Amino acid sequence: MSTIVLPQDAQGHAAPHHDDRSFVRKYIFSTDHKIIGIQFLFMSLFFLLVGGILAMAMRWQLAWPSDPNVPLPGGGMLPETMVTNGIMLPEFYNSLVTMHGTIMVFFAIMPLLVGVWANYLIPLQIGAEDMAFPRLNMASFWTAVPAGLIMMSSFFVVGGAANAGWTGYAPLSVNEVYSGVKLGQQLWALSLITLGFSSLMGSVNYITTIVNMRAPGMTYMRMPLSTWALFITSILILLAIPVLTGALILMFFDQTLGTTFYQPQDGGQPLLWQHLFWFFGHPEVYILILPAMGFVSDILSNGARKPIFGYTAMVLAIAGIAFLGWVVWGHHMFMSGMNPMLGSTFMVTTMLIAVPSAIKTFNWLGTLYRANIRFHVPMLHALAFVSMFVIGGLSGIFLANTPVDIPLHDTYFVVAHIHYVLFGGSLFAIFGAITYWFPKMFGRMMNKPLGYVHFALTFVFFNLTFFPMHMLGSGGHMRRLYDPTQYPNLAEMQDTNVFITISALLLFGTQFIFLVNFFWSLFKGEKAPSNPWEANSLEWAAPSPPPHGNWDGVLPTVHRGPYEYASPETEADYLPQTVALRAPARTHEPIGD
Amino acid sequence: METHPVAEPIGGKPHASPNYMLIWLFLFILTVAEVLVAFVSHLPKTALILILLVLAVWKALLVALYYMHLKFEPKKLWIVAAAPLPLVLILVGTVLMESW
Amino acid sequence: MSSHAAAAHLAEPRRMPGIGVYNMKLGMWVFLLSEVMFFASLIGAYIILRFANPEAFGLPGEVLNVPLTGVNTFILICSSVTMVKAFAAIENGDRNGLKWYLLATALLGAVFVGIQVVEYNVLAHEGFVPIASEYAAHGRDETGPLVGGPLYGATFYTMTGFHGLHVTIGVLCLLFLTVRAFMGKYTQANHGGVEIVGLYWHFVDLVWIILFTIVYLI
Amino acid sequence: MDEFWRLPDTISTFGADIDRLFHAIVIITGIVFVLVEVTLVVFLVKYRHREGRRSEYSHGNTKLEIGWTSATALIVLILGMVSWGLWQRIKNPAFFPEPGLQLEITAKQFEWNVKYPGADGQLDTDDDFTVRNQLHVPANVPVQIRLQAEDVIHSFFVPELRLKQDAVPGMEIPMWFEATTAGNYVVGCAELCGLGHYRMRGSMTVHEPADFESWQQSRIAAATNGAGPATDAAPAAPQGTSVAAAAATHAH
Repeated sequence: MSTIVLPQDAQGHAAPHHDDRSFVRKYIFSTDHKIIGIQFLFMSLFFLLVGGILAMAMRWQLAWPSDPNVPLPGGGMLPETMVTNGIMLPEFYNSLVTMHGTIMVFFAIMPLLVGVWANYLIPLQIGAEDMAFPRLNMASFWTAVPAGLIMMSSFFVVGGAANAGWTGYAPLSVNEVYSGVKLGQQLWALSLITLGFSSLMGSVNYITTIVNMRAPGMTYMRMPLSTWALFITSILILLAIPVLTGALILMFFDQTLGTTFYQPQDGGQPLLWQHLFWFFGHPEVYILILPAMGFVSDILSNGARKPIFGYTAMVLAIAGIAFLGWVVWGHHMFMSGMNPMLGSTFMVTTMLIAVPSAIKTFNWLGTLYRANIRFHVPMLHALAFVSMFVIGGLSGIFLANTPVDIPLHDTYFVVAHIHYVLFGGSLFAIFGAITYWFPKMFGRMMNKPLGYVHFALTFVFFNLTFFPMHMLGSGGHMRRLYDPTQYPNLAEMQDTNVFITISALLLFGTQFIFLVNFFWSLFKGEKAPSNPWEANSLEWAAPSPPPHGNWDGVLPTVHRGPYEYASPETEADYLPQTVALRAPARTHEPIGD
Repeated sequence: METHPVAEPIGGKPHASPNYMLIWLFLFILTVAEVLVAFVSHLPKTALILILLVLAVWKALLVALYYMHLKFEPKKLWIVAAAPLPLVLILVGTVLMESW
Repeated sequence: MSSHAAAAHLAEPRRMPGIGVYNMKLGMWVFLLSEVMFFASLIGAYIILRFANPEAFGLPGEVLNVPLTGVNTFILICSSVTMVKAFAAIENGDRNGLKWYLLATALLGAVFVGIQVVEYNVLAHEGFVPIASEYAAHGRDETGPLVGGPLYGATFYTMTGFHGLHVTIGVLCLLFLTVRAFMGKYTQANHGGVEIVGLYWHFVDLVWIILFTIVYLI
Repeated sequence: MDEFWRLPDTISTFGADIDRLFHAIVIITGIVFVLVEVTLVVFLVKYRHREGRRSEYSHGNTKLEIGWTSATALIVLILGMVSWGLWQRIKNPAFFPEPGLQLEITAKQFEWNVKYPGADGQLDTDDDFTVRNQLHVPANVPVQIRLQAEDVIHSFFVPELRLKQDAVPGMEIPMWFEATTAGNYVVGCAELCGLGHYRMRGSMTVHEPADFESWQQSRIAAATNGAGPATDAAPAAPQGTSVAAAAATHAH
């Protein structure tokens, strides 16, 4: 199969690297970037499951609103303040809406993309033995955990969890007179402030590591796009999160001290919260998609056995999206009463994002042109990402266009759009990434048939769930409605809501195939070789799983870019970055950046 | 725990040592000037604000360039240090536009 | 501040040159960028609120004690110069100078925080509080009409308070450095910690320069 | 196409322009969508793995990239330019038409209070009267509304008007529309505003101008007859507190 023998292969089969750390230091308070990445993986998969359960409860209510004949399954176990006689209360529904969004965005997708993969991949892909600040890295994970616990605990306090939406618009979110929730809303703010510290520690680490700790020969333009995307995402996190922290602190003061930053009494400004939140929030949206684009580029090039099309353009497009992300936040506020001239300006900047997004999409297609495509499971997820991201991106053009946004804003069209980007985009990329790097992480392959079944069913049910939401939205179905049948014009579309709910339940059920596959493969999967996908980037030069320190004391030397598939220089259809073709290659390599 | 693969010794390359006391004197004079501008002069409000902001930015630059040694750092670090400034301008600029 | 053990066995082959400063220093700079954004969000909030309600804010010196704060500003600038002197001392191998300059910096920082506490105390007694329902500031002569509104108090305490928190953290770091300096931990060849904390300290000074102008003088 | 998108028939003057833009975007994005997905599928089939095949060794094509980048930029910029004027016409008070009727809507949890000018046709005078959850307007007359909120953010939404506007406490936001077709429509709240958000529903009745006149007269008469403040609960509104709230509706 391969004519290339990796220098590290020999080491991988050598006597295992002696590791005398205690169990606690090795697996719990570990400073090893790989263990921290895996810790983040388990944490965020747990929250993904929680967020999914909340979504199912919401969908149940939307399909059969307050119908005593179709009580919420398991509703009997919940206290009277949430579900009474099988009927969900509106305040609990609002909590579900809020917590589903918050948990998915901050505790599932964001750590799944950044916490897991930035930690796991960056040092491996740039050829470092660990992060620049391993202890800070550990602190980052152990700050995220209490943040999650605080968030979860809010379900069990008096008044229930936060219920002002994941966007927490003031004054609803700051004054319990209006929302009926005091402590839950405070815990929400506190949890996100705490999580901000975790993200901040992470991104300082990632940036420093990438800038200062690249292996010899690893110039910036030889970094895999995953690392590039994670690098730029880290910069976004670094600069966006403090703004959210500032906004949340003002909110917390409003909630606890009786200040009026966001309340109109005494001159506070509800729109101030929106400006600060979305100034953070739009870069946040790109934090949730850029790493996914990076993983997909890596997987796509590998599956296509062809160099990525337009590497430089891909890097520039990531940077372009990241920069534009700072100047478009107003498109979340077109209907907010913001100055209409600002609205027009934000429309133009927002539509410009179509340009780098189109570059990426066309380049992915270009990568497939005249390729030799292997449909392994990660590749299928990556392809699903491309096709679903196109839908999410195109529906974004409707919402970016100010006049068309008037009827669509705050309707299910927005819900459809965000889920096409965050589920169809980010989550497919995450499934792709997990199945792609699982062998490296755990030294075992995931089960293929289960992987194919999970992919196919997820793809089908995902589209059945979220595509009809576009039509609900253009039909005038508002978001966050506890009982749509209260509106005669929406009651007509109730059968669509039922259809969506059934599809969503099937989609949720399908995910258990993935869970079973994950845990079964963890213990029983076939042993993985160091480079099961015949890939080029550095992580595949390390043993599976890589030992503590990754490289057994010898940093790899990089000779070329990460996408040299089908290179004429070799017989095999791949050419790893570490392989020296012409001896002595080391001294001839350019070292400058 | 961090490693120091780069040529630079810990604590920075030897560099020209600026006259720190002179910078201090400048900062002191500028502070006095600010208070005088704010309380003694009778300039129109807009001019006053502009002058005060210029003086403040001047002082901030002195601190960043000399006390934080930015003047003696590699140019790449300048890029890092300047990264958030456009964003700050965008945020504050939009907020001003919205307020007017 | 650092162990070279991990680096030692990875010495060959050498890494890419990177940005040309060591990790801790780059890390501190990167962290300071996020601090810039944090204070920018508070200042942005202040601008929105002030433009929306000009009448809710007092004139310079009407409520706030500018002479006292001017002195405090001077103290913080002095602490910056002692900090940089400490760094210059150890750069030249003067470990004795390092100790005393660090101690002086920590003390000046503590005095700054102390004066701020006194200032808060006096202001609170004058009715200048962040809590909307209890705001009753009548300005410095205490006989005039009510000056400004609750937002004045709330933004003032938030901005200066978070700066004060940063100074306090800085003083703690400086005390830690001072103890280590007296233990002789820093040498001409190894004094990264002094430079890192110095960067933080100067940044805190820099933020104060901006805040002093925006909050007290404009 | 409207069947597919379930867009309700529009009844406002600018609604048709929004729909035109909507359809234009549907067509543009539809073409892009079909092109991309078909290309993707064709490539997947055509270039699937075969023994002995080798991918083309290519790192890209700069000309092609410049081409599609500038094409995309051109399309979105044109789209932006086309939409600029329409948006300003709908939302910028500087371009509002001379109003034939001025109203004030105050949103609060969970109702819309509509203030009508009395006999003098002027708002903010003693003869103003307020009706709860019922918006009555004449057809073919530009209506200008001051939108405000008492407690939290609400969002005024009538799908048929293609009009949505947040009501923000502490702000007074102007909006306008001109309805063209008489009939009954639903006013919804589009911004999560608390536990009763889902039932913050009002009705909008577009009258022929003459009918509106007589409706207004009957209201004014009711108010001056000393029957107390002119209030009205929305018919069959399922609010639990509707009776008490209706009684408390203020006559300013």
